Amino acid sequence: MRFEFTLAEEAFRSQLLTWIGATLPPDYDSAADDSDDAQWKLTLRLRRELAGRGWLTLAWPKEYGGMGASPMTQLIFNEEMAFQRVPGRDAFGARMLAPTLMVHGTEEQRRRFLPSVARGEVQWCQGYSEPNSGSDLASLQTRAVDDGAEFVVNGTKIWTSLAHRADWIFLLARTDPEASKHKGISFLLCDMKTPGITVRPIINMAGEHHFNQITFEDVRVPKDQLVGGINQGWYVATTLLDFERSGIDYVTAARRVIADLAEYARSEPGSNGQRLADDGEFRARFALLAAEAEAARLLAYEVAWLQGQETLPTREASMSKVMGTRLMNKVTDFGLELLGAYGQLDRGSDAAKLRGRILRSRFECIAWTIFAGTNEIQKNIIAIRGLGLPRNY
Amino acid sequence: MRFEFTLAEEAFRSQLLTWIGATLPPDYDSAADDSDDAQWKLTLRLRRELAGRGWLTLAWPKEYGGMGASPMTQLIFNEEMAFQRVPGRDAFGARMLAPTLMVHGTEEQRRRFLPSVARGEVQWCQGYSEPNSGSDLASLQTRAVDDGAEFVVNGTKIWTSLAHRADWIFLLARTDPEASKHKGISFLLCDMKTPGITVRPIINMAGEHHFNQITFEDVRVPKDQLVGGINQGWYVATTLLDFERSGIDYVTAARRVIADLAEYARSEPGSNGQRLADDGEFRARFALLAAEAEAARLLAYEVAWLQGQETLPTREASMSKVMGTRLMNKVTDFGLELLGAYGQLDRGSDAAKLRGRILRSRFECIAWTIFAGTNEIQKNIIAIRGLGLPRNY
Amino acid sequence: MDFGLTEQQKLIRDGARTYLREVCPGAYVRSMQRHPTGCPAEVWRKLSDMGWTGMLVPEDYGGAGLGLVEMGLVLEEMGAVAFPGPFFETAVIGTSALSLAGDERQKSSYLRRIADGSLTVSLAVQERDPAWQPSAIKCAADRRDEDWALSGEKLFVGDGTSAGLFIVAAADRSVSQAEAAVTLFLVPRETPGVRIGERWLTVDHDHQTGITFEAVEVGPDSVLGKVGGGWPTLRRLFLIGAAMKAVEMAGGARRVLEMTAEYARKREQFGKPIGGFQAVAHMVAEMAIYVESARNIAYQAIWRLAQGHDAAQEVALAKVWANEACVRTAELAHQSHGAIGFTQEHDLQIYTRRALAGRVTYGDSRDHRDAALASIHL
Amino acid sequence: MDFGLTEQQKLIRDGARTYLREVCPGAYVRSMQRHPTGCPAEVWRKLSDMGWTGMLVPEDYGGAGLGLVEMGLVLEEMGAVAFPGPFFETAVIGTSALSLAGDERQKSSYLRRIADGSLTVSLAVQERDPAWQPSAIKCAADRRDEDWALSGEKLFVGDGTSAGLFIVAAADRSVSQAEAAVTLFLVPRETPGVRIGERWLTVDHDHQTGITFEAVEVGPDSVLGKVGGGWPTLRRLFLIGAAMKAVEMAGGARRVLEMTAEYARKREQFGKPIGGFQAVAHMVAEMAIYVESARNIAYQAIWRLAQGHDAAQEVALAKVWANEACVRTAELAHQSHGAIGFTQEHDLQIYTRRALAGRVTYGDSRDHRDAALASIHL
Repeated sequence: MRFEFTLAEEAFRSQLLTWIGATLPPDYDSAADDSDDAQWKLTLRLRRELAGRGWLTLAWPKEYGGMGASPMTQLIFNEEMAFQRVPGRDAFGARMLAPTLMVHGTEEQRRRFLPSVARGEVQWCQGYSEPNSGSDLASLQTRAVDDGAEFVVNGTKIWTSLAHRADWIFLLARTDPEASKHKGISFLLCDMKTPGITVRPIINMAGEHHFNQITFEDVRVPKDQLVGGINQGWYVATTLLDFERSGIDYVTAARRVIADLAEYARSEPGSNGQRLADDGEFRARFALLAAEAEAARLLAYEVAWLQGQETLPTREASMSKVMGTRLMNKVTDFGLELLGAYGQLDRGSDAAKLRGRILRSRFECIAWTIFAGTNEIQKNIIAIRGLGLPRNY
Repeated sequence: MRFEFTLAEEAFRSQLLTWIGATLPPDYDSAADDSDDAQWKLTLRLRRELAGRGWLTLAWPKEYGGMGASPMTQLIFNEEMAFQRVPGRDAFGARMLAPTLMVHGTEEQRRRFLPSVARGEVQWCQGYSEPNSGSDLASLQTRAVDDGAEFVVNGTKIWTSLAHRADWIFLLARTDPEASKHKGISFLLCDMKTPGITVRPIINMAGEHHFNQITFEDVRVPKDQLVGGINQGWYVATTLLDFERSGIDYVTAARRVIADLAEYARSEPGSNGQRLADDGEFRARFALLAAEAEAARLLAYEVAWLQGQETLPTREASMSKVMGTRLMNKVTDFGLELLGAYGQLDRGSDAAKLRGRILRSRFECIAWTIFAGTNEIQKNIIAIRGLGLPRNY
Repeated sequence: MDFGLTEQQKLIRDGARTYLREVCPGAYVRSMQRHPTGCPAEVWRKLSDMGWTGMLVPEDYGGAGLGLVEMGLVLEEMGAVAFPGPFFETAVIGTSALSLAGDERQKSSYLRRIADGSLTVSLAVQERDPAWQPSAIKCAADRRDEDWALSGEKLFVGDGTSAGLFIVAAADRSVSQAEAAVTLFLVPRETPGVRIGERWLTVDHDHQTGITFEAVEVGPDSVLGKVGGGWPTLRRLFLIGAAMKAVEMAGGARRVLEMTAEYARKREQFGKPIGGFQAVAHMVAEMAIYVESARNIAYQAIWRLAQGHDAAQEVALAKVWANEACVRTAELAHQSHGAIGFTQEHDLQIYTRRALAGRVTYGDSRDHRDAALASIHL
Repeated sequence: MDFGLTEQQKLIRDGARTYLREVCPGAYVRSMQRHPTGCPAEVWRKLSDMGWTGMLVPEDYGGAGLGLVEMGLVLEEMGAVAFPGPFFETAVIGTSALSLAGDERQKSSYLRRIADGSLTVSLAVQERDPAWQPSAIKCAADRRDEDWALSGEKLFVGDGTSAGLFIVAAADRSVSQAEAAVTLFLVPRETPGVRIGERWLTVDHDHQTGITFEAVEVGPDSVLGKVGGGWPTLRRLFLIGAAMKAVEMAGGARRVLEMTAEYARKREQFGKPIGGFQAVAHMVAEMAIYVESARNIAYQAIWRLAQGHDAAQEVALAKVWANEACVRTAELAHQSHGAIGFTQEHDLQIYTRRALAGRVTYGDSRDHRDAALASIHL
């Protein structure tokens, strides 16, 4: 048992923080995001810097050019980048696709796709969900028909983040419509410039463009872009899912909001000359949120620790996702209450407090309890896989 | 629209309050309950007084010797009796069995059973749940076999409140094991002194004796004690269920706890010389609970109003039950937090505050979200019967 | 107790429901987000023609002379379609302010114009410290012989970018007692020295802004009610605004419930409607409890105001509960809807935004706390 | 970060789990509710023989010289079986108090007796105002030449009806500064003037009571630590008590989760296990989140204390979260269990009672608020 980081880990954190301090523009508006073109430029610039330092591929094995860092070091990296709201990380390529290729890809696929990800030069996106296949992902209907040297893909993917900025997509498509629903799916890599692909923007409730709907009409995917064998796609896609759910990003975002709100409560006068920080109601609510945030943080640390122990922390990862995403909803909603009338002011209003960031975050995190497996799906995983309860759906 | 009571209703309330003031012993310990023999004597005495005034049968039609009062007047009666914590009402006989007999009983059954209930002389209890049939009540296994002039009953009933004090029981038993589960059940009346009945006490977590388990071994029930026809028991039992769920008792209990806690907060010094009533945290929590209590009260009023409109407020009754029972859990738990270290002291400890009543209530209401149809069952009713969602179980 | 409606009330509600559903689908709400007033002239004229803008205006001044309950029924339906524009500020608050405190000349001039649709009104009360308390009113009203000079700023002015007439709360700096210092002034938009800020970006895409008063000179005929008597009027407007906002919020929540129940019946996953999973069904049931209870408690407050009671407690309880119930309803709706619910093209988010705005309009739960606590003698 | 246990720690945990499950089924807990100490002599002897009472006692004084983490592992298992009796007060708090502040003679005399099982100890701090603050200590310590006279009362004295030695916090009335006035005294139970009240009826059926001190004369050798130096020791004991109570509570919640998951797998309604209904399955999942998170955060606090850090923030966060998580876990467990769970014969209610007791023992969430807020600079 040890509830502190090693000296090496702390040294890495310091190095990272120094770099962040030196790199992040002083006027950086952390309420901006990648839907903003200027912000996206910054993202790409920082990504290349991260790549140059090897941090984009921090946890990749050394044999693939990575730094072979432990899951805990990766967690520290993610935690600080999230807390400081630094853009530049690459979830789809470096954190999702690359480990998948290392396990399931061919040697040729690894040689072909990993280096550009490692250099931060190629943007990937993820084609999983479909309009009629959300929580029931395995019911997906996008078809990939064998046509000799190629698959011919037809269908629609939805909620695809960054599709409009992506060079490539990894997607799941049905290759055997006769098989039971989990068994007829394949995992394909596809160049977004292939003819037949149409990307339609989906604007979210914050007015931002993150998501897209992608239609595939007779899109031809060469067979050497099949990963993990025909009809093995479900297996390929899910073996690595747990590693996407450490939850540290969620809880860290929440901790940052708490920190911002605490600073606001210290500095802003409330009514009747009493600082918000001295108000009994707010003190009680802050204290409970701080405790929950600390508990959620440790849960995410535990997931990383278990990963380092070479165990698959399925149950803990789901817990961490539920706890972190819910906490973010709680703290942003609390923030709006703390801000009172000011809480209704969006980014760009001159009278807005904290640059309207709390409202932006309030909107943003509504999606978090839904994406990457709804919290209801996560609770099913905890109950069924974690505690041996029977299937309930 | 009118959010006040009529003059006649207010006059009735005044009359009732006057009677309560004159009747309730000055040293009455409202933390006591019917598991206490002395309290039970008081219950019986007050019940006879209520009967003498016609209030035990307030809502009975005049043709059955009742006062023909409206559901709203009945609600006022229940609300004041609950708020003042006056014992003496008769849920099982006067409020549940009697209306059932008025609808489904024979003329002879009414003549035989109603008068003694109206006089407050006979205690009834309710034999519905079984050890293996809780939420799935219709799966009950107690058998009643036709043996000529009698049914022979075998089986076990559980959670029977007051069975140890009851003279008679109305119960559901399976008379056709071949029929689908809702269709083979009959509604029987049975003298608790019939040979073959054994009552085993079940002590609750507060250490009180309310519940019992009853075993029936070859208990012979004359056929003229069948209500509503053979195999019609499910229909008989459920037609009146909604009327048992106005929820006013639940929310009123909660309102009383809030009132007690508010008085405590006003009178008790907190730490550092600040009254608890001046503490920002407690003020915020009190305010939200007060609002929820008012909203829950109006929901119960709405149920009574709908009953007076001759509509069946199934959905609203379930809402009222969920809201009232949950509120009582919230307020009692809040009460324990308000009491701090004193919250752990039970009735009878010399240092206990409010006679330990909050802790007693905290225990008691854990059952409320479960009994009379768990809140999950109520939510199913709201969703399925109220909003047309599909069956989910 | 009577939770029912009179025949006339049912007609009003049904009429409102029919008209609003027709005129105000989600596409209309979206297009109004970019409209300078939030309501096109032809729609506003229709509202006037139907007697809605003058619903609370006495018949003597060209109105319908109806009460707050009837207005509540319209607002509930407006909430149900998320109807945008200056109706609330003008027809509810502006009318109430003039009716409560206006002199004959003011009523005759302004109420008629509200009823005939030629005037919109806005209440300018809140400032940097947006608390609904006399001490928070710092905007100064300085006497200059017979006239007054107003100096200071107002924030959170609803429809501030479009209203024709502002009702401005200002404090006489020569009066030390905060409440007695407050006077209300009727200030037409074009009065020299009134500087209206840029339209704010708000959660509800409404038309709030800040206004600066630079020694704005107004005459004695601009005083609404008595000099130094502004606070009791404001307090009443605060109560009316809160109760009416609560019923509007409940109307929105009701629509969110309907929308979610419908989605749960239709959307299928794992081979059946998602409403057939308890996780979803129970969320919908919880929403129904919030909606029904928020609606009841709002009407209780409105009815008591309509009876002429002070009703501060009932209003406070209603607004506190609406604030809680309607935001929780929105959260549950999003969780039931999944991804589709937080897209701009889906209507759900319109209601979510509006619930968050409603929570802090005419008092957040802290502004109403003391009055709510008075109901339990705290 | 390391969430794992050393081999020795695993042995301790497994040993504790095995022994406690065997000795302490629900029936044992129930029978101890009527026992005068909550722990029969033979069981106490066994705890001593196994080295548990002396686990924190340095080897020089006959103990095992182990640390707080190891003790935490035992307490977690004690929580998991709801083990009653004076172990916590004696082996955790009493031992820590003596180790922290005792002089050689006191340690030698009392720590040895704790280790060998011949002494139980109880901390007497709280009074009418049970806040954990120096100003709440009104029990007076008046100098009489070399000696002291203690006058006042103590409430919420854990194991007050049975402990052999009380550690009493008293304030020198001649010292105006509240913190500097506090001195700790070691007062054997049989000291003249010590009047021990009737055993209280408490939610956890434990052995609390109130104690009155009527001019109790104690000598200078009774002073634990420095005169006027009691508060820093008390504060440390408060932190140790809170962290250890948090892990004990987490252990109880863990057992409640296991119990509920098992019930949900086995109990059938509507033809299938109730755990196959999402309403129940998701309640169980929520419980699992509470349990895992409460456990982690408790061990963080304990580990930091064990390292010698002040750890006030970590302890406060742990206790605040334990208070919330463990009571919510109990509520969810009851809702999942249905009627059977609130019968006296079912074990669930034992844990529910204990969670409610734990929530106010060694600080409720208000007592820990300021320290918790310090973690976010508030």
